[in-house]
Amino acid sequence: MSTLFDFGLASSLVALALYVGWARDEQSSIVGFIALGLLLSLGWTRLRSIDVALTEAAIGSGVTGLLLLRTQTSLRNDKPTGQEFGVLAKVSIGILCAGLSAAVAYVVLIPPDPAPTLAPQALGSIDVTGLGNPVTAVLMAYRAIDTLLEKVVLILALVGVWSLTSNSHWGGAPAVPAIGTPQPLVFLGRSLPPIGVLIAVYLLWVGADAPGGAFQGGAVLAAMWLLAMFSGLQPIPQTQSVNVRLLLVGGPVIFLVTGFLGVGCGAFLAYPDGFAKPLIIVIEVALILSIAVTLGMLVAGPAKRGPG
Amino acid sequence: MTIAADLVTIIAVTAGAVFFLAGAMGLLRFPDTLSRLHALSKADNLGLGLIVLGLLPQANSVFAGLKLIFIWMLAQLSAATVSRLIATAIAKDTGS
Amino acid sequence: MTTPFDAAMLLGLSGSALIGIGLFVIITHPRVLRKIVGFNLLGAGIFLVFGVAAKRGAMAGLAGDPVPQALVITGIVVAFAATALAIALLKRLFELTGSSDLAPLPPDASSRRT
Amino acid sequence: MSEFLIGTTVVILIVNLFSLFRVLRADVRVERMMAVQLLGSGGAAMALLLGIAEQSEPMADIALLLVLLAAFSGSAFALGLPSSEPRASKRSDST
Amino acid sequence: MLPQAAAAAYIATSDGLLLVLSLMLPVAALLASLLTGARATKFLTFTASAAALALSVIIAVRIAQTGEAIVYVLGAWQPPLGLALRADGTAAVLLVITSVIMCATGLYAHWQFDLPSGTGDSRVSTVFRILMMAVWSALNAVFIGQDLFNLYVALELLTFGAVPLVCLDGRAETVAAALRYLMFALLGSLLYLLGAGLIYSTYGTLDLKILSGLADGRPALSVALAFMVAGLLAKSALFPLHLWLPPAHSGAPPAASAILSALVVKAPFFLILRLLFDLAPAISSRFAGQGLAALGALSILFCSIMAVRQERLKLMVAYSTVAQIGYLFLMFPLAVGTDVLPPWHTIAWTGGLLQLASHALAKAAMFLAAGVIADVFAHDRIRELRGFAHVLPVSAFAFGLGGLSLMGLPPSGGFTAKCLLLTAAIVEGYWWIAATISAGGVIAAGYVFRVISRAFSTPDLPLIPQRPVPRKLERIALALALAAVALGFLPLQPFTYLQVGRPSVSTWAAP
Repeated sequence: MSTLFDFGLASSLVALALYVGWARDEQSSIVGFIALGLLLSLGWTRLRSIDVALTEAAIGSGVTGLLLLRTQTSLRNDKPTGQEFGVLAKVSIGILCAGLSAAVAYVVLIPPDPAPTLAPQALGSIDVTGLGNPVTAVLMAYRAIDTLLEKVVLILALVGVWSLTSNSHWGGAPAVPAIGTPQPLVFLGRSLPPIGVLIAVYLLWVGADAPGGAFQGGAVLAAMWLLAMFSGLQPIPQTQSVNVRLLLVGGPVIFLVTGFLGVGCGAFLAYPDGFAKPLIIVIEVALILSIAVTLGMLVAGPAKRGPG
Repeated sequence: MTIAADLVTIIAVTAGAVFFLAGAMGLLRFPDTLSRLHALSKADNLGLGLIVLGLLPQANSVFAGLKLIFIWMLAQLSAATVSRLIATAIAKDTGS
Repeated sequence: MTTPFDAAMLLGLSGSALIGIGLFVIITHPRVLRKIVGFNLLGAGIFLVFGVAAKRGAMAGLAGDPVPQALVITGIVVAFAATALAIALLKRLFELTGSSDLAPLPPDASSRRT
Repeated sequence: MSEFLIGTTVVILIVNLFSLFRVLRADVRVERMMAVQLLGSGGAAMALLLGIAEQSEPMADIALLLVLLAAFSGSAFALGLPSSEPRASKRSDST
Repeated sequence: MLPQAAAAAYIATSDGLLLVLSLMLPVAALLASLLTGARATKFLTFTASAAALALSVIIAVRIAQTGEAIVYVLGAWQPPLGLALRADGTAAVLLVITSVIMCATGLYAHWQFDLPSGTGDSRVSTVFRILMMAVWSALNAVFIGQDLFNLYVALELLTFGAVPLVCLDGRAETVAAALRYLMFALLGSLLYLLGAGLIYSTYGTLDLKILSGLADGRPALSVALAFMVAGLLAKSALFPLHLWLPPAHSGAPPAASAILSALVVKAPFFLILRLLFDLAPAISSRFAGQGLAALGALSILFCSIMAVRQERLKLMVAYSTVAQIGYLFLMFPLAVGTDVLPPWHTIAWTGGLLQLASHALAKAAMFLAAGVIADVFAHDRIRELRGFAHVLPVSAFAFGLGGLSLMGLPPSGGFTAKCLLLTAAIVEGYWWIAATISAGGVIAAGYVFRVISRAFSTPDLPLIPQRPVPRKLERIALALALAAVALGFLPLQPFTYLQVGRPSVSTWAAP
């Protein structure tokens, strides 16, 4: 029975992907993509990766979907002027892509036996971290440097987005589609964020021992903040605002400082014995705020008004 | 006791699935957007509600049960608002 | 685990398909916005490949290998950052030129310009 | 019991997919956003059923997020609808 | 088959923290810059640059002293679960080159922002400084990273630092160039990530050292490496994936162009080098090496000719970058080594890395000189630059000295590098590679002399500078060009420093 479900899910993912690629207008394609994200999230639960399923729902579908939809409505042009390929070129590119798919499928279908895994090692060392969720242990301890650098990548993307403004607007605030906010949206903008914040805090809190964590919680927080901003209930802050900058940088700075404190007790990014869990929670709290602000400001875009 | 609970689950979950099916039928049969929207959102929400009801006896803890109810309430809230949002949009579309 | 069609294999196959579809959209679609969606399809397919490794690595009482799961979480966040940057560039291009597409670039187009 | 719950999940999946493609192919743009609403509640139902069937409690969190983000995407869509913003401003201009 | 069986543990060296510092110092500077204003950013960038330069020199000296690679295990978590950093002789050379060019271009940008004509605006200067720090950290991470996924994050950091540099001036053309660049770079990163995923699902580890012990002739490994190399090729702009590079590199501000052309495109090349020589099965490596060299040869011929045809100076220099990158790829079939000779003992290995270093210095010098020329005359149309050397003798001289390396004329690092590659090609019987190297040099002479002969000719109407001549900026270009020339005084033989930390002749097990 569950094989039937997996089969249905897997084939509908492919069908939706084809729809997303070939839909006539951009909006349908993006709506299809959001739907694909929701289904993909279910797919991740079938792979027993609840943490990823939560991330996919929150970031892969939710915040990305909002970003794409917002862009689509602001672009709105008639005829594509980009490069069009002839039928013959398309067919050969199609054959190439199908070949690449087949190569990937070949490797996926013939796994080594037994399948390699780091699960025993990850579990074997987890007591040192005091955590119960091995995925959080990988993100915050074993491979902490990746998480730290990834946070820098996010901030850097934001600097890149912010740089795409005129000199006179540098440091100013992004624009909101303020005109004509429908009444029901104001209601939703008022009632949903408190619930969302609650859910985000819950995700962060359980993240140490159960699926969840700073990234999922941060994405939910960002989504709620964006909702409040777009329904006109919250002003969009200036990009030079000290509060924004502090929250933005706070997560990685605390991460970095903790990392260097670790040098005293063994190595960079090592946690002192017995203090691993509290330290990780402190970092995660700073990270969730930092991620929420970064994701929110990434969607809000570059400054459209001068600072003041 | 468990048999009674299982029976409640089976009946309610089946009913929920039927409502999902009914929503899809409505989507096919109704001629205009507004009534399709109506059929879909009502049926979906009742479907989800019945499934939540059916799963309640299977919940392991009070917290898990509360979470189920909370999910349904959240779905109610969002369905109601989003339907109204879409309905206003349709009104605007056809009104001008 | 031993059934020929387990979740890992089926979703791994759709992951492979998503990779091909995403690549095709990125290369051939004339619209930049659709190309950006294509990048997200490609990314989703790649993440599923990691997911298969996670599922197959279930061992020692864990439902899956946590390492690839963590990698995918990092990957999803990075993919979002990339999407946001691409979209910001696209919007800026639209503001400046009124076009949201990249005109085809013949190999020596730049040399003809003076 | 768990076979029954998974069976129901399969039914809901099929029904939802059916509606999904029907909605996506609609001519009226607004209808397309129903697709997300649809998968929000349908996906939540599926996640809950699977969670109980397989004794996996965190599945309820997935359902929670699906519902929350369906609402979120729905409002994002409503904000960007071609009719809402420019027409509203046009009306206020003319009066 | 499980990775722990092969746990050839990393043994951290006492000076390993230097590697962490070289990675995190620029990051700390960029985070602090975000919190403070433009003036503090200026100060932070200055301090961090000086410190990072010192760090890279210390690392290089330490490796020379001990004769061993520097190793650090992050968080004391041993791979495969954790991550390690490792700098051998080859990596140390790249670290030093990077910091030299970063400091020079940083100083150039610093002075240029202060010019009356310069973009002293806080948007351009602040963003440039932050991005420069990010690129620096990312390059260091690429050179010393030991984990394929960590390297992916480093590559993305590099992309996100490099792309906004392209469109700092905000013109529509440069925004389009940046967008196109981002598309290629993202495609490259994703293909690389796909390969990493396939490797993890086959071997259960992403650590390069452990993998090199496990790697066998499985087709899965070849498929994975093919994806990774293809992705990295898009990022390093090898023909025919080079289309994005000329508009992107020529439209950026001069200091940014210098960083992009001299350093950023070298990072993916370095990764290909490590993948093919440390990981790939011998047969696929040999096969791929031939293919890469063929593409490299096409790059050299096609883009050198394109460079000759360009009418704008910066575009010409940008096309020459693609051609010069082609030379790097010639080293793959030449440096395979033999049963008794590891690749890093061959003259082709030294030649390739010397080409990398001398091109980096020469190209940075040429972009900086071209920046001064374009600034002083307010355009960079080669046809109308007749006699510019009379106004800007130092820039013309720097441009010419840089050109020596591109053409492969003595005395220059480019000459030594191309001479080593040419010798290797002849010794190993690759006549087509030898012919390409010679032809590439002749065409490069064509485009360099086209500029230089105009520069020193007497114009009908004397060129009038539109702005005061920034002498300080010219001197930086000259210093870099002289450094490229100085590399030419290295002896024509395998450079033993590049072998430090790699398997020696006795432990080398030929594949």
